Amino acid sequence: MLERLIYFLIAAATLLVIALLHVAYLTYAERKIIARMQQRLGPNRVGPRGLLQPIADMLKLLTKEDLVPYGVDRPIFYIAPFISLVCAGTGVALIPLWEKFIISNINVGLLFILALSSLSAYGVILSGWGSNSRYAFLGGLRASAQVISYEIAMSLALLSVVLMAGSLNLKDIVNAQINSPYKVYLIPQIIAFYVFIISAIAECNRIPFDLPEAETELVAGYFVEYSAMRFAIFYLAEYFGMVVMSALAVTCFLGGWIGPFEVPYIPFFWFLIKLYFLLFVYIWVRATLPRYRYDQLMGLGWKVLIPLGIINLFLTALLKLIF
Amino acid sequence: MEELLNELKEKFSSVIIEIQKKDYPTLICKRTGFLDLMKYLKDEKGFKYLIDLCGADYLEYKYKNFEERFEVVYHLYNLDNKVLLRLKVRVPEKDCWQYSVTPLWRTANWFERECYDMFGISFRGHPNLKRILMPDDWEGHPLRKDYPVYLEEEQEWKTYKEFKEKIKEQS
Amino acid sequence: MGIEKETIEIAPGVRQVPGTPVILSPIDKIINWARAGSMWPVTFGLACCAIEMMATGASHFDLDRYGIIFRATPRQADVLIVAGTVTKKMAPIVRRVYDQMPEPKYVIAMGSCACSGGIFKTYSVVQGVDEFLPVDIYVPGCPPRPEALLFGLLNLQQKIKSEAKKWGFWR
Amino acid sequence: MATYLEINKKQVNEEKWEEPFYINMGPQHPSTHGVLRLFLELEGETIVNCTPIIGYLHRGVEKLGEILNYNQTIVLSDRMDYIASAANNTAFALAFEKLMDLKIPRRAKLLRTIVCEMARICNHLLWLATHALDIGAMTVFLYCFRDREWLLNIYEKICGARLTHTYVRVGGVRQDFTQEIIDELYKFTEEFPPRIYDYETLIDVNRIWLKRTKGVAVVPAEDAINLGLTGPVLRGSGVPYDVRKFRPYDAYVEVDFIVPTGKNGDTYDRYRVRMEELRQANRIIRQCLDKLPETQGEPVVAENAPDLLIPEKIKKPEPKPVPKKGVIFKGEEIPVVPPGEAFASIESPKGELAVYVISDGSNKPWRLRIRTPSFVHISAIPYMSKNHLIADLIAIIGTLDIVLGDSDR
Repeated sequence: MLERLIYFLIAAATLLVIALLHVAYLTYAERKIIARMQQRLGPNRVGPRGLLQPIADMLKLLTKEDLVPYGVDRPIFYIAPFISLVCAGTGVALIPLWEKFIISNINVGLLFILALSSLSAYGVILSGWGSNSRYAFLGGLRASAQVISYEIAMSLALLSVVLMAGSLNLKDIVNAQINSPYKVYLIPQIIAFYVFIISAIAECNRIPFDLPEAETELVAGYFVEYSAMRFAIFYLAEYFGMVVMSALAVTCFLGGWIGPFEVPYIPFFWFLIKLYFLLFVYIWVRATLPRYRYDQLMGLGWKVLIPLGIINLFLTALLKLIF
Repeated sequence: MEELLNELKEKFSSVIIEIQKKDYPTLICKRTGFLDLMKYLKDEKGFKYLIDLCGADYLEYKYKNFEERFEVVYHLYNLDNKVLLRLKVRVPEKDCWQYSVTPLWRTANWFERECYDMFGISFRGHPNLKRILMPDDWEGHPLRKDYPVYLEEEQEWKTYKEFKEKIKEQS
Repeated sequence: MGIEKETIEIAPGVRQVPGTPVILSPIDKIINWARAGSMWPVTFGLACCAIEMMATGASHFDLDRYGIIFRATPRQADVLIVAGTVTKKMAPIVRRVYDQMPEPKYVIAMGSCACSGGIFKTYSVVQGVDEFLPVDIYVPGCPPRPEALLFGLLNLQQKIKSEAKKWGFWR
Repeated sequence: MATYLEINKKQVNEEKWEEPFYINMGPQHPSTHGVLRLFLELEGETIVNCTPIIGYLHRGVEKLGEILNYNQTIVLSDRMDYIASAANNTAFALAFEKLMDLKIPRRAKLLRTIVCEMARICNHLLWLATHALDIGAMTVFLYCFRDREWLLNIYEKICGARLTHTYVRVGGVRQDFTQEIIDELYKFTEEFPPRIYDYETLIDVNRIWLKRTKGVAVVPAEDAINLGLTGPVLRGSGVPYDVRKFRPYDAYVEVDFIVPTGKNGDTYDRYRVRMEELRQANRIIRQCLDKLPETQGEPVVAENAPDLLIPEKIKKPEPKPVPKKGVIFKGEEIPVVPPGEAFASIESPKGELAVYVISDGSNKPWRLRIRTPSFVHISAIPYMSKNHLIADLIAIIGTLDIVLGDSDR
């Protein structure tokens, strides 16, 4: 019993550190890649090639004054960033990085991740409510509407995968993919993948769906009043969300840890490669696209993505019946 | 051009005091009946575009040949036959007002507010005659000739004075 | 002290244990390094200098190299670049933005107008933002070239690196 | 049920539970292009009422112009519309020249035209950059700044300053172009059109961009004229009013260019008009450059241009005391500048920039009035933003291309 506990603690700590490093260096990668796309250099003065940039940012934000503006709803204001971070971060524990490495292999893994991602929206909404700022309030409102509508599309997309695999367990889903004739569910579920990726971008509040924080409209949206550490936590939560969503996409559509050939000693090589590619797509999209308007965003969600998801679900069910 | 001026002179002989020909034809008008002239110019003669509306202060101007202190200058433009017309209305200091042309040209709204802000000429019939460039509690009208260019310590705007004192206390 | 004998100084105040990657340094140094390495100015353009500020952030000069990115809200910013003329109407707002920033905060007065009022010695212009803000770096010029602003920011980095005991979670 | 709801709503209204949502945008806001403040009354995200509040950058240029002499006043004009200062310089210089009745050499006219069109390109590039950034496309911003940097470098070679170049003077320009500048400009005009195409491919085929701009803030032609909108905003509504064609100044009579107009008067049309203007400006520069060798060796300043900078050196015209009827001629003072008034307007990149100057004979203007396009354009925001969303308001501010230094003076 104790051994098991220690094993879990060590594994969880390792995963947490690795995930945090990933998240921190994701910000660095984002700045660097976007800079390259925009004919700039990106951070290169703090540490060799700017590699210490995220650490400097974090350290600075941790040692800054923690401002609490006048008139905020204190308990909500304090707790909101942590809700976001915890909900976004917990998802990592459920992702099967490798056949034999998964912190918590539960039978309703997919459902749990979906639940967490909707819960993390509460952090956003509460921060918008508690900040006593109208920009933050508008941001929170937008976030709630956005999360509700895109959650449905995402669930529908994942439901087709569940239908194919016949399980909600993420490990089982990967195994089902390996055993299926297609090897990855990307091929039969291309529509679902498309719907999922778009909804995932919307769930993470990234451009072109970054309405809750729209910098040029709402200044900084829901975290407009947050400073120092609490802002850093929101920042982390956003990038954590990106990592978890990409990992989920890798698990459900791209076949998890399998690859064309096995790389010795690095069992999660293929998983990471796929993950990095999807993260790169996030950054790529950010550098390319303008932002949607609020009503157009809702229109896209309800008029395009949800019908597509439903049609795909029926098609999948039909295929399942025939074969 | 000549025809237009002659026609105007005939039709509005009670309004137009003088017609000058400088770089552009200039009509010097009286306040009474001025709105009718403007309405006629806009609706009948096609002067649909008000380029500019501004005030001018002639306090102690060397070449002045009239009594009034202020002048409100309008520049009208006809987009169809490319005619630019300048109208001037003289406003005395004691009775410092002029009719608003905002109902005719919406662009005049802010021009008139600015004119009020800078010269203190009030416009009758303006929907929202408030200061525009200067703060609401500013004293005086900056573009008048008797207003200093730089405010010394004692002439300072009092809100700013209070603000500075507050900052001094804090630090 | 024993530390001084057994270690070598690789940078002022930073010591290394020979033969190992172990570096000893006061925590002040590390925090100052982090602060100097990620100065986030608030997006606050006032006048002409704002254009040059934008140009400094754009491809050619690229402030991102130094870890400087513009934040839209003062709550998340460290540096206030007062880029342009500050009028008396604007002064309380500039101060408010400054007050909203969390400590430690720094001010750069960019351009002649922000430094001293520049050519605008008129009734409505504040003659230098130091009337109501504690300015750390003055960058003169009308407007200063992007290189000048970069130089100012680098000087500010030097200033931050020389600070001591300006941190703590309980402040 | 319905009645119950109605009654309930009424009660709520009486108790002021359902109050409108007010939001204060600016003066510190990333997309108000300076220190514009907008006071919004919202219903959900829809704008019911929008009140622009300006004056946060009022520096008293008009007042300051009254204590500086004519040449010094041009320096002030740089700081008004700081994105396209050459155009401002030209407007001031034109008004003063009209007042003093100066004849400008042809070479100076050509040089002015080149500088003005360069200013137009600079301005439109900055406009495209910020407009795209406001709508959310951040890469366009940096691409535009890259090209703008090139132009600014050329400006630097011409007059030594990047933004505030007092290159255009009363009676001509400061100095002649060197061959190096002409070569560089040729190179620029050669390489610029493909780059415009690059920008268009970045955003023009983007469906989100089209959705965000088409049908947003439609201004019919009639209303646009009544609101006093000028420049690309007016032309986007289909009115081909361009001062360069209607009241030509400088060398615009000689060059061949098209005035692009839109159809629907929405944000997209204005964007298209500006993109086309970039091409036309490039064309005009090219044509003027081709004409430059014809005027090689000509002076670039008018012969009788008064040197007003140093009072002792004032070139006094022949004393011809011919007092006009009714004009009181005081003492022996000889007017440096003929007393009177002059009005000149140019097509600045943002719209019509008009300068109205009254002289009292001294070397300083008696009254200097500047009609700036941004001032008028801001006054149109309440009209344009009615019943639009907040996100559209950002697009509207962007599409009007306002500069607060220009509007507040």
